[in-house]
Amino acid sequence: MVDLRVKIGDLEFKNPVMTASGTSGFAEELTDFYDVSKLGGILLKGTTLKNRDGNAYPRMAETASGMLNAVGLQNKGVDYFIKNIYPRIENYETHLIANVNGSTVEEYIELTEKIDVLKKIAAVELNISCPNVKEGGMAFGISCPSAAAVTREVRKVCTKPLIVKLSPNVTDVTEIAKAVEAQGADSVSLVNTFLGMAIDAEKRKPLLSTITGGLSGPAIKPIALRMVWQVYNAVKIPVIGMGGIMNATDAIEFMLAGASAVQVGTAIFKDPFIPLNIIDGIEAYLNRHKLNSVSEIIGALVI
Amino acid sequence: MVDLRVKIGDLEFKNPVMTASGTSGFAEELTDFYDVSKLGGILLKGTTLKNRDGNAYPRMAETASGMLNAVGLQNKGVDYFIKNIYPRIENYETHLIANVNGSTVEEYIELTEKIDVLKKIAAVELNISCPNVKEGGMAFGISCPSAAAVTREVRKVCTKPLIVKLSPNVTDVTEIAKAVEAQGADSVSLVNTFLGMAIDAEKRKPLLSTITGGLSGPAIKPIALRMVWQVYNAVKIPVIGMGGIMNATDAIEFMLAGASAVQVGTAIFKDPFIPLNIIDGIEAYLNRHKLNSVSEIIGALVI
Amino acid sequence: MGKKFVENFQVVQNTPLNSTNFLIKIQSEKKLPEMLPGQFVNVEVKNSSEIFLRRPFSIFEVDYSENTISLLVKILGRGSKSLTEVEVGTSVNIVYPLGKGFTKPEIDDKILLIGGGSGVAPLLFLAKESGLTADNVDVILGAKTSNDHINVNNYVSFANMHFTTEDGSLGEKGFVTQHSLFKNKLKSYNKIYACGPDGMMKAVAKEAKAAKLFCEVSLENLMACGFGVCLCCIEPTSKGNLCVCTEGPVFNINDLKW
Amino acid sequence: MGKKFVENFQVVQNTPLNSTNFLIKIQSEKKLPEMLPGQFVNVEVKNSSEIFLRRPFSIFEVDYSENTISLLVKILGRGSKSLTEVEVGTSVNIVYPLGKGFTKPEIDDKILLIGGGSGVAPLLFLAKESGLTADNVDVILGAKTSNDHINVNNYVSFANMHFTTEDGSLGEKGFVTQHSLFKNKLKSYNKIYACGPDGMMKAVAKEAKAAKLFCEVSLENLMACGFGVCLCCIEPTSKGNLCVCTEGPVFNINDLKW
Ligand SMILES: Cc1cc2nc3c(=O)[nH]c(=O)nc-3n(C[C@H](O)[C@H](O)[C@H](O)COP(=O)(O)OP(=O)(O)OC[C@H]3O[C@@H](n4cnc5c(N)ncnc54)[C@H](O)[C@@H]3O)c2cc1C
Ligand SMILES: Cc1cc2nc3c(=O)[nH]c(=O)nc-3n(C[C@H](O)[C@H](O)[C@H](O)COP(=O)(O)OP(=O)(O)OC[C@H]3O[C@@H](n4cnc5c(N)ncnc54)[C@H](O)[C@@H]3O)c2cc1C
Ligand SMILES: Cc1cc2nc3c(=O)[nH]c(=O)nc-3n(C[C@H](O)[C@H](O)[C@H](O)COP(=O)(O)O)c2cc1C
Ligand SMILES: Cc1cc2nc3c(=O)[nH]c(=O)nc-3n(C[C@H](O)[C@H](O)[C@H](O)COP(=O)(O)O)c2cc1C
Ligand code: FES
Ligand code: FES
Repeated sequence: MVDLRVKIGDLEFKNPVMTASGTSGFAEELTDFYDVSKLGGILLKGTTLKNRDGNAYPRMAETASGMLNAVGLQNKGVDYFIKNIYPRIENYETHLIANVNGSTVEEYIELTEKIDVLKKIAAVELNISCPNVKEGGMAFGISCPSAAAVTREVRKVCTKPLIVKLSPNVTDVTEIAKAVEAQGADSVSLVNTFLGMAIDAEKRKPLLSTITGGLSGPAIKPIALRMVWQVYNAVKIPVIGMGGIMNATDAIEFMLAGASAVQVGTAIFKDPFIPLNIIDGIEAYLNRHKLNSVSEIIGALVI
Repeated sequence: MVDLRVKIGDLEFKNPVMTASGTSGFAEELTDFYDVSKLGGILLKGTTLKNRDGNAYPRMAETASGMLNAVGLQNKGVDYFIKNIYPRIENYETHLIANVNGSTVEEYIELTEKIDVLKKIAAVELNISCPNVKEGGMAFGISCPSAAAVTREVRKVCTKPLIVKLSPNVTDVTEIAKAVEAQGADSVSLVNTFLGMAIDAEKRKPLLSTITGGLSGPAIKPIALRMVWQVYNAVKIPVIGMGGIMNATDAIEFMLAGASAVQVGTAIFKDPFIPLNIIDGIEAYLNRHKLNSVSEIIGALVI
Repeated sequence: MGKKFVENFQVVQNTPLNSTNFLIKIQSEKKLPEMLPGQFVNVEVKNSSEIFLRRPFSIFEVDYSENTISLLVKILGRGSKSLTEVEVGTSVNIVYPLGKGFTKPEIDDKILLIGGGSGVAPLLFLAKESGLTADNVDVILGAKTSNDHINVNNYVSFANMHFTTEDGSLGEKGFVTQHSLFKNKLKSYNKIYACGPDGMMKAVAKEAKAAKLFCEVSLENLMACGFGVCLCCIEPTSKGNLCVCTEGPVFNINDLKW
Repeated sequence: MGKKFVENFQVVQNTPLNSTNFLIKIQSEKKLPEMLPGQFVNVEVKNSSEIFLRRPFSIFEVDYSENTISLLVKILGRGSKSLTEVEVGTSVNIVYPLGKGFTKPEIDDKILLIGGGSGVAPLLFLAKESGLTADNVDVILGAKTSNDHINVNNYVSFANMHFTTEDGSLGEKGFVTQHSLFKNKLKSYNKIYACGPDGMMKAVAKEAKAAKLFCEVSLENLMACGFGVCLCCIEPTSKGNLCVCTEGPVFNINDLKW
């Protein structure tokens, strides 16, 4: 029996495979398929202080080995979440992690305060990298001062492990990672989606209502992997890797590059069982390589 | 008969389809397949002042809908080019454009001076975005002051149209585009490759000798398209678009987004006839849409 | 939500019905769960380097004794094209059953089903499963020409079949909303069900609304996941933006912002 | 460089030779250009969402009267696997002919061909085309077990066939460089040709170099384009980094930095 447990700060995960925010709803939907207690963790859909309708339809365009989305953080707001959704999911036996979003630092703070008191929320993922909102979102995540500022303020009110989710739409992701580390982030997760665009050549119109959207899926994996490796070598806090992970080999590559855990996003749309298959695949890999613990492959890339 | 001619500065191209630098050698290789005079232009392989062996093998890794390369500007140096290659290709009836590279501003200047006197070189593409060299290359292209500085100095010695090739590995590509426009660039071409990485999970080693390399191919198209659209809206000089163009529809999308011309790169590895098929496909599109000139679709995206 | 599955089915039939429509029948090794007219499956398109996501198709027929599901696939783009090329004996992976079905008609209802394009599939399924006598079920199917209509002989015992074509080559000439039944007898029905191109459904909805009739439409919004996690397939409704894949694809027109 | 083509061929044969090797014969509608042993084709792998680039394969046999090219495809990864699943009657797109062939032996040469793995293909082609009497051509083929060897009965009239297996189940036990011919009679040959795994070729090259024999090897470096434009397939040589796809794949060992 190999040991699949990993730690992010003081928080122990039964295995390193989580589902990414915005790709697994509020966890309930996955229970139509399987018992979610097998997952290392579930990142809940991005939540905001107030109800958000999100962007207009169409919000999605398929691309080569990937997709663009422009959902724009549609959610009913944190109060609805606390009252209606949280009670239904709080007993799932896996780490539920909230994904918090704001247009101002104050919103981030107020939202985090409301989430922080929820006993069964294991950690907070601070999303400063959503490319699909007009205000806030990615704007915070693409400059060091603003990334540092929001992290510092949220850190003050957040007693749970604080994971800061980084944007890949930057010249040097390590600068941002170091900035949020310095403000007390317990971990960084990356990458969020890449700002992209798709056009209907016949109609001469953008395929997304918002013109641009966020690119995810296998297409972005090589860039995401490079960023995880760079960040792993730049910070001391644990890194959570994601971006195009479709199978156990992909997940292992991210862990070799330095990720202590991974998140699976777009792959879920293709097959919601992929996160479970990845857990099995990692176990098989460890057995094949005669390793006792998954922690042995974290950052184990031979240069 | 539709009019396929486009202009970059004062230079007129018979059609808007060129082959990208580093993906069509020094043009001779393509003549094994067809008459290159059908092409709008050919961007020659990146050239440096002195001979460069490039990086060690392996230099290539296939990725989802794309590939990573780490060639590292292998070439025999500009003097060899002028003496041995140029005489063989100077009579090709298409625009030959040199792709100039340096590790210092001085190198860029000296190289451009040597190229500038070659009668049959139609324009100079200043490559400040190569991710595969230790010194210079992308380092120039990811900060405004250095991009501006090298453009300013090269502009002084370059009497031909000067195209500056931009790196996509930046937070805001429009800032760089505006900086080089201000220094007298006649055009910007984008995108060069994205810095990426691939790992052999079984061997736990990077797949490229250089660890990281440049990602190209359809995987990057949505991001490249977005950047072309952003730059088109930010500068007045013509934009040359590229990144994952595989067919006429892709090329038309780039032109709708604002590109005055396109370059086809990695697609050539799949099929060297693709640039020609694209020219035919653009012509068919214009006929279908009852347009007389390809210039009518440049920036014609309906928002 | 109900239990959902991701499963490999075997292709047991792939028959062209006309130049663009194919009947694809797939078989499971397991006992099938109950499926309702209006529900759909999300099909993986293998063997194509261009397709990344699954493609949704309505359930057209279910044979619980044979454990088969039939789909009516119309070639629209690359994915549907590729799907119509699957060979008998190969496997196809689907996520199912997805979405909510049509409201089941009452025993004494008089219903009108209006379909066009790929919207035919869920409606014929509904006709078959409605449990009404044929006299109480009218179907109007619209298409460009007679060649674009599929053979519906198997359905004449469940419903009265009517046709429109734009060129008049089969049935009445014009759009479905120009059919004499629709124009003259609309109020004799108490439930209208429509599925097809957006424009057609909106035209139907307009008349049904004016006549204050119960009317459900089945939407075909672009989908990424098909089971409610991505929020890409939304439709603005009186209850806010709802996911077509879980809160639909069937909607009462009164809830839509049409 | 010579004229090159991008062309659709039709698959006329796809036969498993053993568990991992397939003989794939493809036919052109046009007259084939001349092709030499050691040259290769770059094959498009369709129907696989995971494969982006072409895959290079040596020319194994050419029938100019039938306009067919045969390839010997060993399943190594996803692309070669997918290729071995092509069906007769479907089309395969190739770029060809690529690279430079082996130096043609002189009429009085005594040659030794040493192959392992997928390296068998160009060598058997060379044996057939060498124009020498069978007595002047020795072939040593190496594999893990007898099951990994392919049937070479068609070649006995062109060459003397010898085998090694790691388990001794066919021919001599051990690696090709441990074969008695190689160990004891190496100097009786004046030209050595080798193709196979890197380690094998390096071992052959070492002995050939020590014996000061003419020796050519055919490299299988990773390729993106296959016709000299990408500079991905380079091999360090005494003339600098050379493209294996255009300056090779055949190299004289004296030019390599082995
Ligand atoms: C719930 C549901 C049930 C459906 N049932 C059926 C059915 O029973 N039979 C059937 O033939 N089709 C049905 N469809 C439509 C089917 O899913 C699309 O035709 C298919 O996804 C198109 O894929 P493609 O790869 O062929 O087209 P693409 O190449 O992806 O696209 C071709 C063109 O069609 C447009 N397009 C693609 N998908 C859709 C869509 N879902 N709605 C509107 N425009 C689209 C694209 O924007 C593009 O312009 C259903 C769709 C939904 C959502
Ligand atoms: C000039 C030339 C001639 C060749 N002739 C033949 C032939 O006649 N018959 C034959 O079976 N094969 C031949 N090969 C090898 C063949 O091209 C590879 O086996 C094939 O490309 C592997 O593709 P894949 O998708 O199956 O493997 P992948 O899934 O891409 O890779 C599987 C593993 O194999 C490695 N690999 C992939 N390609 C190569 C390569 N070219 N060299 C070394 N390692 C590689 C990968 O790094 C990976 O570890 C030749 C190669 C070259 C360059
Ligand atoms: C439809 C969709 C919605 C998303 N919503 C969110 C979100 O609400 N919050 C967030 O932090 N990331 C969101 N993401 C980003 C993913 O969590 C993930 O960072 C990204 O998709 C890259 O991983 P992948 O390639 O595995 O999908 C979303 C992604 C998609 C595709
Ligand atoms: C193998 C390879 C070599 C390249 N060499 C150069 C180069 O020498 N100079 C340069 O400016 N760009 C070079 N590029 C970048 C391409 O010109 C182009 O910007 C990039 O590949 C994106 O376009 P594509 O997706 O169509 O390939 C190279 C790309 C590849 C794949
Ligand atoms: S398609 Fe993902 S929520 Fe409906
Ligand atoms: S494979 Fe491109 S140069 Fe050899």
